[in-house]
Amino acid sequence: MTTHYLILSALLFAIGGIGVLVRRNAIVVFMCVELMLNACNLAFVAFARQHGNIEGQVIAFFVMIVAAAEVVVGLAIIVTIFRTRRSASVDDASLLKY
Amino acid sequence: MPWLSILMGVSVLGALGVAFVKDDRLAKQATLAVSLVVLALTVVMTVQFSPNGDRFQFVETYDWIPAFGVHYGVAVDGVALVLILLSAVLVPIVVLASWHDAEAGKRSVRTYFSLLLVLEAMMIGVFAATDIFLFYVFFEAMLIPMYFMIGSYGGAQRSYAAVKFLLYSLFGGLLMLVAVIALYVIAGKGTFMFPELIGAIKDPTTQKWLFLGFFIAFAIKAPLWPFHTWLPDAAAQAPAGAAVLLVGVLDKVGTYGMLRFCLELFPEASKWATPVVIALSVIGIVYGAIVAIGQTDIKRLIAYTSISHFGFIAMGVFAMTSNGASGATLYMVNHGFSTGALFLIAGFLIYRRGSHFIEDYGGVQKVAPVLAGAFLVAGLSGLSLPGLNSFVSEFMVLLGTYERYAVPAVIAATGVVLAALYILWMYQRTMNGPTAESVRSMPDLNIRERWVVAPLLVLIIVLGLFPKPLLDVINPSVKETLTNVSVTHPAPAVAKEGQ
Amino acid sequence: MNITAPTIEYLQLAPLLIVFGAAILGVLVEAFAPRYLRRAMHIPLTLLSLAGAFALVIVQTIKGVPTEPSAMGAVAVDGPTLFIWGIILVLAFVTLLLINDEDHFVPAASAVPGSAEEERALIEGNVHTEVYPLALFAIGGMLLFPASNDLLIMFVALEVMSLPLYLLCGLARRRRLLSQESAMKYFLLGAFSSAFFLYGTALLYGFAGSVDLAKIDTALGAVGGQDALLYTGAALLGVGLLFKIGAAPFQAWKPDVYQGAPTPVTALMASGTLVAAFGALLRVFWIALGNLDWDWSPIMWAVAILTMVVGAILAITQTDIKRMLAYSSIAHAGFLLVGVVAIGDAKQNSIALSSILFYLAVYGITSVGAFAVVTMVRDAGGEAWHLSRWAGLGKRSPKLAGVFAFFLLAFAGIPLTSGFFGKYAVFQAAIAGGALPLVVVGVVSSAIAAFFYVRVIVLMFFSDPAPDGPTVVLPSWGTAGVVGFAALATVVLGVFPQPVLDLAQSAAGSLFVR
Amino acid sequence: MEPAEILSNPGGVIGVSWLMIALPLLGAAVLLLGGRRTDKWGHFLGVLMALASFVVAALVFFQMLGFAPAERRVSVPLYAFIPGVADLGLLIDPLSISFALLITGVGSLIHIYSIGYMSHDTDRRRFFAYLNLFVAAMLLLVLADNYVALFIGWEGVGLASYLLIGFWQFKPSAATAAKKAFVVNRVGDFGLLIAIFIVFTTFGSVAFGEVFPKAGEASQGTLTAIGLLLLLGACGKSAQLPLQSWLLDAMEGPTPVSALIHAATMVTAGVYLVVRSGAAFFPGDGTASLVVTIVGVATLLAGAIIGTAKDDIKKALAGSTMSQIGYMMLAAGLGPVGYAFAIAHLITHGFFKANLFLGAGSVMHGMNDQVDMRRYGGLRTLMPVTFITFLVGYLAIIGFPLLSGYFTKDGIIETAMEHNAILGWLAVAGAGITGFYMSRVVFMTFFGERRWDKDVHPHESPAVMTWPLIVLAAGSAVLGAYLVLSNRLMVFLGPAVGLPEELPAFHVVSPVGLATLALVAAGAGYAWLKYGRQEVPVVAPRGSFLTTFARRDLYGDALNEALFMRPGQWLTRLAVWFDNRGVDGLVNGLAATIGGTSGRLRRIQTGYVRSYALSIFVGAAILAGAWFVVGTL
Repeated sequence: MTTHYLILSALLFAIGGIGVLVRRNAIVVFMCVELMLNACNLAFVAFARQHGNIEGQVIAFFVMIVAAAEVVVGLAIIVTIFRTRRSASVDDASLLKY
Repeated sequence: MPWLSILMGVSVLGALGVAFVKDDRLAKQATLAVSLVVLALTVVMTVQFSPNGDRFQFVETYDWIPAFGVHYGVAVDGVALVLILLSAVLVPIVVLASWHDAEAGKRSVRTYFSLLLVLEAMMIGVFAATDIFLFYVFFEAMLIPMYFMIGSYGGAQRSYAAVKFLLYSLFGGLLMLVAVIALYVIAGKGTFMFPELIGAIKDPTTQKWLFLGFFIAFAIKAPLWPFHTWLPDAAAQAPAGAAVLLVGVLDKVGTYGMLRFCLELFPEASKWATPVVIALSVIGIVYGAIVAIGQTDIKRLIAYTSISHFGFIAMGVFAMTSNGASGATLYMVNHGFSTGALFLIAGFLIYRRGSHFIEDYGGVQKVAPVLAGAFLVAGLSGLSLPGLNSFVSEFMVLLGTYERYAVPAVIAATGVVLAALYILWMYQRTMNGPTAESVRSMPDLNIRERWVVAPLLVLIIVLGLFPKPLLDVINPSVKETLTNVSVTHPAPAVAKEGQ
Repeated sequence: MNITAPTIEYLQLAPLLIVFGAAILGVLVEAFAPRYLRRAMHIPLTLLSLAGAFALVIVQTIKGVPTEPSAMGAVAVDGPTLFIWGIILVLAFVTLLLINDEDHFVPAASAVPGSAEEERALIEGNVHTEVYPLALFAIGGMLLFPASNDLLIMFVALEVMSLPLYLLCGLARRRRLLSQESAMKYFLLGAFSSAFFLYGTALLYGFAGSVDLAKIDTALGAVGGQDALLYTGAALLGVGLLFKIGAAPFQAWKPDVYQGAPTPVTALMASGTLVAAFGALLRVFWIALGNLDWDWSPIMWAVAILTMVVGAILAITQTDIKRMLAYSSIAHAGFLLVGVVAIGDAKQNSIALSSILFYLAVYGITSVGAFAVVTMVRDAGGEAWHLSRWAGLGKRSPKLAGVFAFFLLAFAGIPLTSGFFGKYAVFQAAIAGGALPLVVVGVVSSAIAAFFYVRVIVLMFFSDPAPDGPTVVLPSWGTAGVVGFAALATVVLGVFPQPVLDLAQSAAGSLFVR
Repeated sequence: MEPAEILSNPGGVIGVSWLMIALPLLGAAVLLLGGRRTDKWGHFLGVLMALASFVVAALVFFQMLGFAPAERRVSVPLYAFIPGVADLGLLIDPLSISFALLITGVGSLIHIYSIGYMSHDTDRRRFFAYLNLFVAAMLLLVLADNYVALFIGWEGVGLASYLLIGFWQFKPSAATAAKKAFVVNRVGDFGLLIAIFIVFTTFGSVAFGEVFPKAGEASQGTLTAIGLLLLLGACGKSAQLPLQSWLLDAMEGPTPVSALIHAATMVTAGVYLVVRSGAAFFPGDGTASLVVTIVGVATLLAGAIIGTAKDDIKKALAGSTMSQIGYMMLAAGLGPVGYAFAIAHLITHGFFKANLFLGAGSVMHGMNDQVDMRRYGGLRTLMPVTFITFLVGYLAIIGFPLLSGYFTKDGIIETAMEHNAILGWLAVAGAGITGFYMSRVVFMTFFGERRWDKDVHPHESPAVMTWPLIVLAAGSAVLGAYLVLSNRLMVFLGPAVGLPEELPAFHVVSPVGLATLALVAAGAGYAWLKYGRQEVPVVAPRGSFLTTFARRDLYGDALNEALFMRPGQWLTRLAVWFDNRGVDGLVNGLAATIGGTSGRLRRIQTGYVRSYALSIFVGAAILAGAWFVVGTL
């Protein structure tokens, strides 16, 4: 039973991960990360169900809060960069290398 | 009386003092004074040493880092004593010799001299350390002052030479570090004190690995063929004084380490490795001599002769006969004096003419007979002319080796012929023949320089005719070592009656 | 249903609470205090809170180390934690002295670089006094991270530590493009890796039915390996942690971020974050996955080797001083990992643990000192970042150059510097733990590493100064204090490491509580 | 009779016999350290020290004569040198004392002579310092009571010879000759060194007193090995084949040096070594001794042949020296009888060859240092004393009846003849050639018409130079008879080197002697035909292949060059190249490789955040995969 949820969450996680690798727009990349976090949540909830304790569900809430905080910080940074560079493409920001 | 600590303390305090003296001239004089005090103290200590007493004397042992079982343990046996004596004698001479060397590069004079004193403290410490960890600490820390002396005060290629010297030695040192730790862990005695670790490692395989760790470090330091290429660069680029301490003392730490640590801590492994080591030494002797013949740079030439000589020393150590080992130890001292004299006089020569290259000289003997004469005596000691110090040690080494390994000894003895070739040819090219235009106005040695050279030449001659005092100090310790290695001394084919 | 009120050991958690409290106060200051007062209020608040926290740590150490996890088993305030807290607080204190120093930070982060807006902000002399509360939050996170006894707290701590750092990275006054870029890179990659961490947590939770480290351990004992959830979970968890310490192959962010971030922040990351992350790493791998060491130690071997080699080799050809130091910190992370795998029986573990703790302490202090020196060597465009600009510094300002050279020698692990004993302790533990080959790789790579430290010394002392070489700014009392403190510590610990070693040993003696 | 055993120091003058060495050494030290300050009286000090040493030697000699023959071997220990290996000590016995007398006696004469000869040289003081140094070293060599001490003296004389050959070091030729002499000698010393090692490892000592009595107990192979290696040393010092090449170049040194070192004393050290070790390692039969005789004969012929073709008077004499030492070597290989004749010839040769060289020096002195005999001629009237004394020396060396050579050389020839006919006849042939080349020298120098340039004004040398000539000439004339008749020397040396069962009866006229005389006369006659009767061209004619062969020193140098010098230089260049490119190249190559790797690897850090993310992603995958692999193992 749980396995289906797990597979789904794994898929979501993978999609998110791949998204981070393939998408150029910083915002989208960041959303992919959020997707990964949500995949985690799904897993947590599913396991909570399986184990019959509520820890997992509690964790899910924590994760959401953290994710929200992350959004705040992330958007702040991305917006500043966008204002500076007039582009939100992560590939443009590649001065630091080698 | 804690002689050794006093010696080190005096030099360290001296170094600090000199570092803060504003006036350069005063700094020099202070350095000279301090080094002379150290020399005096060392002589007094040497007199108090009783050759046939306990092996280690003037023992001091305090806990340093109990967490690692590390002690501040210093003491000397005969071998260490003579080497400390060597350092203590050389430093004042070097100070006097490099009176003007530091000014050349418009660099801080007092730093140079305080580095010299720091180095002296470490040289004394490295020979005096009876705690292997302490030995290692000095072994590595010594590199730094020398590195700065070469790097800041050396010749054109100085930074290349300095880096090469530092990294090469550091690499060896780190390998040794692994062996040191492993020794501590495997021996499981919870201490680094050398006397307690003798015979602590039984298993032959372990011995072999640890031996390698130590030996490679020492072979690089000494340097043995084929780990030698840093030496010519370093010695040629270093200011003459630093070169003397580098070749005269620092490199001896390598051969000293072989005798003290490799042999006694890992006797089985040492015997196992002997064929290879002897082979390397013999190669080094002949190879170093041949390459020396082909050099065009005076200081590089001398450096290569030293490589040849270090071959002799290592051979003597690993011959594991009392003649070989005592000879090797004596060789360390003698080589310090003779090569020291060669480097210093070469330095004076270069200082006058401003060129390292042999072909820029010629006929110096006519204009500067004293310089030439001193150079000749030092050179003759370098080719180990009987009656001069090097002969005694070289003879003992060869004899001691022959007693066990005839063929290598015979091959090594050809080094005697080659030595005559490289020394005399260099002498002929620099000192003989029609006086070159460029040296026509070359002044002879001045008073200061004569004071630099005189003690060395005296030592060269006196130790050549009367080596017994040193040998009496050395022999008992060497015998001790060989007993710990448990080798049987080869008996003469026709036994002496009454024995 | 009735819920029993949780018991909270406030005294044990006091250092945490103080730092977080101060941080919140800082926020309030930002909110209500007039602009010209803020700095004046932040400085004492921040420094005092850190000092107070440190004092409390001392008190606890003297009072005796608690043997039970506190806060219902959420936070473990045990020997190692206290030691780590001590280190972090000291490092944080000195780093704040750097942060506190003038003009490291942008006057108006929101302003576009080179815009009129920024000009105005410059003229008005604005400063982002937010950096103080931000730093405090980060430090609080650092304190919690290694202390957290279950994976959830650890995750939260991780984020609390990271998020402020993301922002701080973007606040450099000069070379803002680089600064912002580094912020974004750090943020994206950090978030990415924490996602891995979280998924790993999830899987482990699925495996063990709990995120409590001790419970996971027991569950492991029951099953004894051979479980997909377990392996994947552990691996992903590891990714998150290894990322934070910057172990290969997860080191890519380090050079860029260290280079772009404002140097004081870099110092904070290089010291505090590393220490905290190692604390957490040890806790997870030694407690939660303690029974699994046969599985993970080979992997750690590989990671350690890779990290050391990559760090050492890549550093050789760096031309930016901060970037070079970043790679050196990667290499050092590798050396520390050597200690992590040096596990065995309890005694061996405590030896290894104490060696790591000692290493963290000495390395942290030295690197803060090094970065402090970097902040002082300036030319027209701010810090003289390019190594070639450092040529001949030894002539122009011998003292500073000498101190920096000394720090470099400490990094290289030359005897009579604290760095040597750090390396020595770890290597000894590793050999005792049977990781001899690892140590050999370690010494070889530290020989390679020595090259680039030495190269800087060559530049500073053996090569002649460039005509328009960088000037050394007269250090503020703060910076001067930091450099002096670091130098002193490096010397003293290089000659008499025993006291700190004793501390580390007594801290490690009881290992981690479960 | 076996050599007598060595007794302990009886005291008396013998007790202070070390003064023989110490005094000249002191002289040398004073003159070298004193520097220019001693220029004025330096040469006197030198002479004084040499004479003083001679006096001591004489006193020691007379004290020894007071003892019974069996008690004439005493050792005078000095001090401990290398504990357990060797102590410094002197062995005073008939052999060493006769050498000491020769060295100090002839040495003193040559010192005196040099006062005049070097009077124009600004460095005369240094010259005397070196001479004194030489005397001291040479005395240590012959007086040492063990091989190590002997070796010290052995290389000491090498040093002195180096310094004196290169005395005019500003002449490149001189400097080169000096270096060559030292290096070639070192080759010999190498042999001696190894011999000493074998001696020590075999007998556990290097002292003559301990080694010789036990020689019998060692295996034949060992003995032969020691013998041959000692011989190698002897060849180096005594310019025997194959190490002869340095001697002719050594004539670059001032003539007194050639007289003292390269004729009278040092070059005979090889003979001394063989005779000294004779009873133990060269018993007269056996391989070693055979080789010694062969070397001797070969050298005596080679030297003689070289002597025939040289126009440089000193080189002609040098060739003759080689040849004469060849005779001694030959004798030394013939056992007890041979030893005595070897030493006898050595002593007489010391006199007449020193006489000849100093004579040549006197001639050069009068001829502006001209050495080419083709530019001499008819000097007998202008330099009467030189001529007469030279003539005596000449007659002595060719073995004119009743003069020294007649007794000593013919003695050797007779002994060789009894020992082995071939050796004997070759020796006889050598005598014939000697007759030719010596006569050639005399004719070209003192007879015929005057061939020198206008600006040369030949004149007799001052008394300080002529008197030594006269003394030496006297010695050359009578000494041979004194030493050989009634086997005086043989008996005297008996305690030192042993005696044959029955002493050889010396008959003044013997078939071999007559044959020798005939050949010598023939040689002299041919020389007269060629150089006395018809006139001598000023420029040397091309001459036959044989002539060039002889002029080129039998291609000895060419051989060395082809065999050792060229390959040596080539090897050196190779080694240097290998050291820079090979060994050092490897080191730097390693460094370069690491640097290169770094340079390439850092490119991986592309700066694109997504590629970093990829690395993390892949890393995570690998980590998990690895974990599975390890976990399932």
